[in-house]
Amino acid sequence: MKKIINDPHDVVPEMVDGMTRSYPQYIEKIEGTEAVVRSDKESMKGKVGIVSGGGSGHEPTHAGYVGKGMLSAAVCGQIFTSPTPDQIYAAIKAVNQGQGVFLVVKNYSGDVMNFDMAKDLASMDDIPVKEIVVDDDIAVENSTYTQGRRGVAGTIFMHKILGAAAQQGASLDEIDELAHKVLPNIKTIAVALSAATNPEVGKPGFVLKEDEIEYGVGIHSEPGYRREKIKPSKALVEELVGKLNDEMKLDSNKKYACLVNGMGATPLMEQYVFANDVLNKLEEFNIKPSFMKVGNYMTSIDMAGISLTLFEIKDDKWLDYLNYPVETIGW
Amino acid sequence: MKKIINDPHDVVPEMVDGMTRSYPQYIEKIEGTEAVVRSDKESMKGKVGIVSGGGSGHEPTHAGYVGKGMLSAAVCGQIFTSPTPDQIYAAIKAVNQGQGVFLVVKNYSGDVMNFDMAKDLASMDDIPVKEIVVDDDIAVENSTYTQGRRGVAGTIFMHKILGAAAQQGASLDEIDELAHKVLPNIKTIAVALSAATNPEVGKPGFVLKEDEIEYGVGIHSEPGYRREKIKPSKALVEELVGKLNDEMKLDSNKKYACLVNGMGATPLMEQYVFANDVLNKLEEFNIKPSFMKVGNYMTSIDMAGISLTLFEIKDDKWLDYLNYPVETIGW
Amino acid sequence: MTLTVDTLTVWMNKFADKIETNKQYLSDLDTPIGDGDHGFNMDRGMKAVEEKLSTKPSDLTNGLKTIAMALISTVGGASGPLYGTAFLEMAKKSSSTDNIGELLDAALAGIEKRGGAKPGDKTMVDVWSALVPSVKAGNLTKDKIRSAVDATKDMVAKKGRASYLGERSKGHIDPGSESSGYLFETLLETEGLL
Amino acid sequence: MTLTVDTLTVWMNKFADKIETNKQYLSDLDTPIGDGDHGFNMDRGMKAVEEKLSTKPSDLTNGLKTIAMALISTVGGASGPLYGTAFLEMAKKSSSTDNIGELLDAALAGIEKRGGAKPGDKTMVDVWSALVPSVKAGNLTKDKIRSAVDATKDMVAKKGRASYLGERSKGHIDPGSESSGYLFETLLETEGLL
Ligand SMILES: Nc1ncnc2c1ncn2[C@@H]1O[C@H](COP(=O)(O)OP(=O)(O)O)[C@@H](O)[C@H]1O
Ligand SMILES: Nc1ncnc2c1ncn2[C@@H]1O[C@H](COP(=O)(O)OP(=O)(O)O)[C@@H](O)[C@H]1O
Ligand SMILES: [Mg+2]
Ligand SMILES: [Mg+2]
Ligand SMILES: [Mg+2]
Ligand SMILES: [Mg+2]
Repeated sequence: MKKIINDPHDVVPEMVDGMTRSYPQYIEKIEGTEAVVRSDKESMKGKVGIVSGGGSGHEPTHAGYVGKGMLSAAVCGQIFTSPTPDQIYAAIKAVNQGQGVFLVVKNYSGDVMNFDMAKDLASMDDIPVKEIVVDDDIAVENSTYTQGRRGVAGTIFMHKILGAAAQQGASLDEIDELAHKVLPNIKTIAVALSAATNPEVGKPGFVLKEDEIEYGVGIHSEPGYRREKIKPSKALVEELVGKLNDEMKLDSNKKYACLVNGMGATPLMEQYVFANDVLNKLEEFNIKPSFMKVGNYMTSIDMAGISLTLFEIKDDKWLDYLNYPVETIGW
Repeated sequence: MKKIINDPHDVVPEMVDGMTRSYPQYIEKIEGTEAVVRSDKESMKGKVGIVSGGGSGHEPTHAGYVGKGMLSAAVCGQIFTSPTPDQIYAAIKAVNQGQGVFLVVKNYSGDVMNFDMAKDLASMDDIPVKEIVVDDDIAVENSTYTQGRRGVAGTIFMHKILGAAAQQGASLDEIDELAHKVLPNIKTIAVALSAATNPEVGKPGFVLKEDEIEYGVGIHSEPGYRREKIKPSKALVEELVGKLNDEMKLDSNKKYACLVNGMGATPLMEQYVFANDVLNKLEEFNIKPSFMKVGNYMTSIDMAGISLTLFEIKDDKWLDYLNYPVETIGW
Repeated sequence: MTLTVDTLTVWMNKFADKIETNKQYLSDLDTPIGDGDHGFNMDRGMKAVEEKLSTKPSDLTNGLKTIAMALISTVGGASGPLYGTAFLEMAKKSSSTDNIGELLDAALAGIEKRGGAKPGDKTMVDVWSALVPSVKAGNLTKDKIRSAVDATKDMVAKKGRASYLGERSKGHIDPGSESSGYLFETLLETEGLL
Repeated sequence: MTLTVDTLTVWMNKFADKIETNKQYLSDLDTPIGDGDHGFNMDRGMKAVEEKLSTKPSDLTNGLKTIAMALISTVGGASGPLYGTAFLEMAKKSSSTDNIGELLDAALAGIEKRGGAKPGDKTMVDVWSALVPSVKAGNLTKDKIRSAVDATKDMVAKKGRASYLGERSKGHIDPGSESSGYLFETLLETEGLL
């Protein structure tokens, strides 16, 4: 493991300090926590607070999306480990303006349980809290009997939309309704060329051969659904768009937002080549995305790979929310 | 070599298509070239055009900085290879509004010669063209008898400042004067953990041992000035800030902008840890940067490593230029 | 069968030691079917527990609450709220009883409620639900613990990170079950408790 | 000693073949002291030259101009403008002479002007400045070419990417000198030219 860090145990606090000190115009640390809150307090006045968070290692997620028009606060857990309820609760208190607080949680047992406990703490303080559990990763079979699907890169669309709605004055109930309407339309699938190395673990989550890739991996190096030999970008797109189409039934009469997301060690060069192939493939469906982003938005430390998110925009207002201006590090 | 690409020879055109098609609101391709120009033509009216470019592989540089308030056009050469004069000339023509065109060139013989030839072509068309050759990399000894220093990450400060000045109506002569005043104040130094693999070459530019790093590498895997065992981030900062201080004589009475730049495969997590150590080290000099950026701004394909740029802000107007709003993919 | 603040402290210190010794192993168990951090998570938590307990809580309820809060606020992940809830429920229950069996009953109920897992889902619930009755019956043994833990090996995970693997989660011991096994082993090793 | 559009075409096709055969070697030479692309750059350019020449330019001046434009617009990097300028200057000169020596003189002057390098700076100028006089004197040989190229090995680079290495550029043949060597070798191999 060769990394630009100090003591592996200090990565999270040092990283959070690095972020807040480099961008004091957007974020600041909540005293005694590894959570960050908007510096622009004025922008939160009278608005519902939007709080997200999760394990660290997905930078710029989540702290990079805190700022006017997007998240109110983000809670940074240990690497690949859900933050604890006390920290989430501190973030809820820091953003609450009497309008209530909405939590954006990714569907991992740890996150769900810790955010739930924080919600319990908040309810003891009479702070109204609602939440959405994002589960956009279609690599995993869905089932009500199991944990269900993971929350991955599509989560940033949720952050963006709810952040814009809250900034424009939506109530807690309206945000809750919006979140639940949006959720089933966001779908993501990934392909990895190499796994992430958690600095505290010191070795990669799995090892692929020099010519091997794996479809369907998660953002914590959770194994995917198939390994095979590396293929050209076009063929990867064929597989991933195929999976999304199976799930969403792509339709030229519908509108879509598209996110090509680098996992941390994949250069933009490759992401743009891949994006070009995605656009070609979507053209075969007579689809031209109404909104598109390409870059490192929900990373997995130093994993090499890409995820592809499609989001069916059922309501033009959602598109306005996506285009609404924000003041953040990472969007 | 495991990369998400198709034919290695097609990387540049496919990448440029991926960029322009993903972000049509900012950039479009100049017909018959691999150069891109602002989509917002209105924003260029009556202004001096700012054109940059160079070899590809440094994404989001250069095309990612094309847009209102920053570059007018960017010319994308083959990977790590200067673009050709005809393409540069096409970009000059595409942005010329009768106010002349200013070229931002990085100091490599190839870039300098190709941009010079393009200037010759433009002068035959009576388009006034001036240029700045950026040479911010202090890893290389300076000398008038040799090629001199390389242009690296600090170049994006030049893009930003000149772009803001041009957008606000500065004349070609004013931009030329500004560029030459700014240039000697931008200094950069890098450290690499691994070299870039040019997809057309298929193997890395150099190979470091599992526990080795190299100081002073260039953005095309040009060798640096020293190899040694990997050290904690704090120690790397000690070395790099030390070099910059030798060169610039850091002074608490002066203002600085700071850029922590990831080389392509280094996760933001590490960049923020490093940035935190940079801020600590600068604090020892009683310096708090007036402007700071952390992220992948001038990459070297999939190199792992970081460069650190300090820019002494001699004139408060320069800070305004840095903060001036832009509409680009990458800033 | 009575838990006191002193036996609780001895138990927890033993558990902390066992976790520290086996943290790499627990994380290794968490690698093929999870994210490879269970040992580090538990070790971080139990170090915090040890530190807090060193300030000698006044009574059993305070001791259990201290443990719960330390786990909840330092472990994170899935195991943090689960172990945390377990001790929190024991703390609540301790106002009416100091019987270890009854306390563990409350703990198990808390874990089941918090995580929604049932026996057979390949989680720590499998170990707890197999062993709490043995504690109550006064016949907990090392062998029973081992087989409760090993039983998770052939299960298909339905909850937690391992569930994303579906059928492929088979053939691996559940890391949270292994660490729970340590909790029961150290309970057994704590003199004057069972 | 007279260059015609036909001998020019033969020469260029031979040069293109030689570049193609050795493109990896040229890029390998460019790796320790450059950026590892010289062979690919030249190959891309000479493929374009071959293609353009296949449309049979009408006369020598057009032929040289075609080559220059093909190189300038496809090679990029440092070698593109340098080789391009060389042929552009030959094209200009060809309106007054078709003597290969005089043409190469003009080419060398163009390279020196474009790149600002002098003999001893470890660039293609070293090969050109050593061999153009031999062409003019009618005594160019393979050996002379080889030793002109090899002479760059112990030089310290003052121009181009290799210059960033300072003293460490010693001990490596300059890639642009090697490719220039091929240009002179194929000139020698072109029947009826020298
Ligand atoms: N819903 C659940 N109910 C009960 N136990 C669970 C549940 N989810 C996970 N676990 C337990 O937690 C363990 C994983 O803990 P840990 O690795 O620390 O957290 P994370 O999965 O967040 O990284 C699993 O081995 C399993 O025993
Ligand atoms: N200023 C210069 N004058 C003459 N020749 C030069 C100069 N700069 C570079 N060269 C030649 O160009 C060669 C490198 O070409 P190439 O690798 O294609 O370009 P780049 O260095 O841009 O990658 C060097 O080996 C050297 O012979
Ligand atoms: Mg975890
Ligand atoms: Mg090159
Ligand atoms: Mg885990
Ligand atoms: Mg080269």
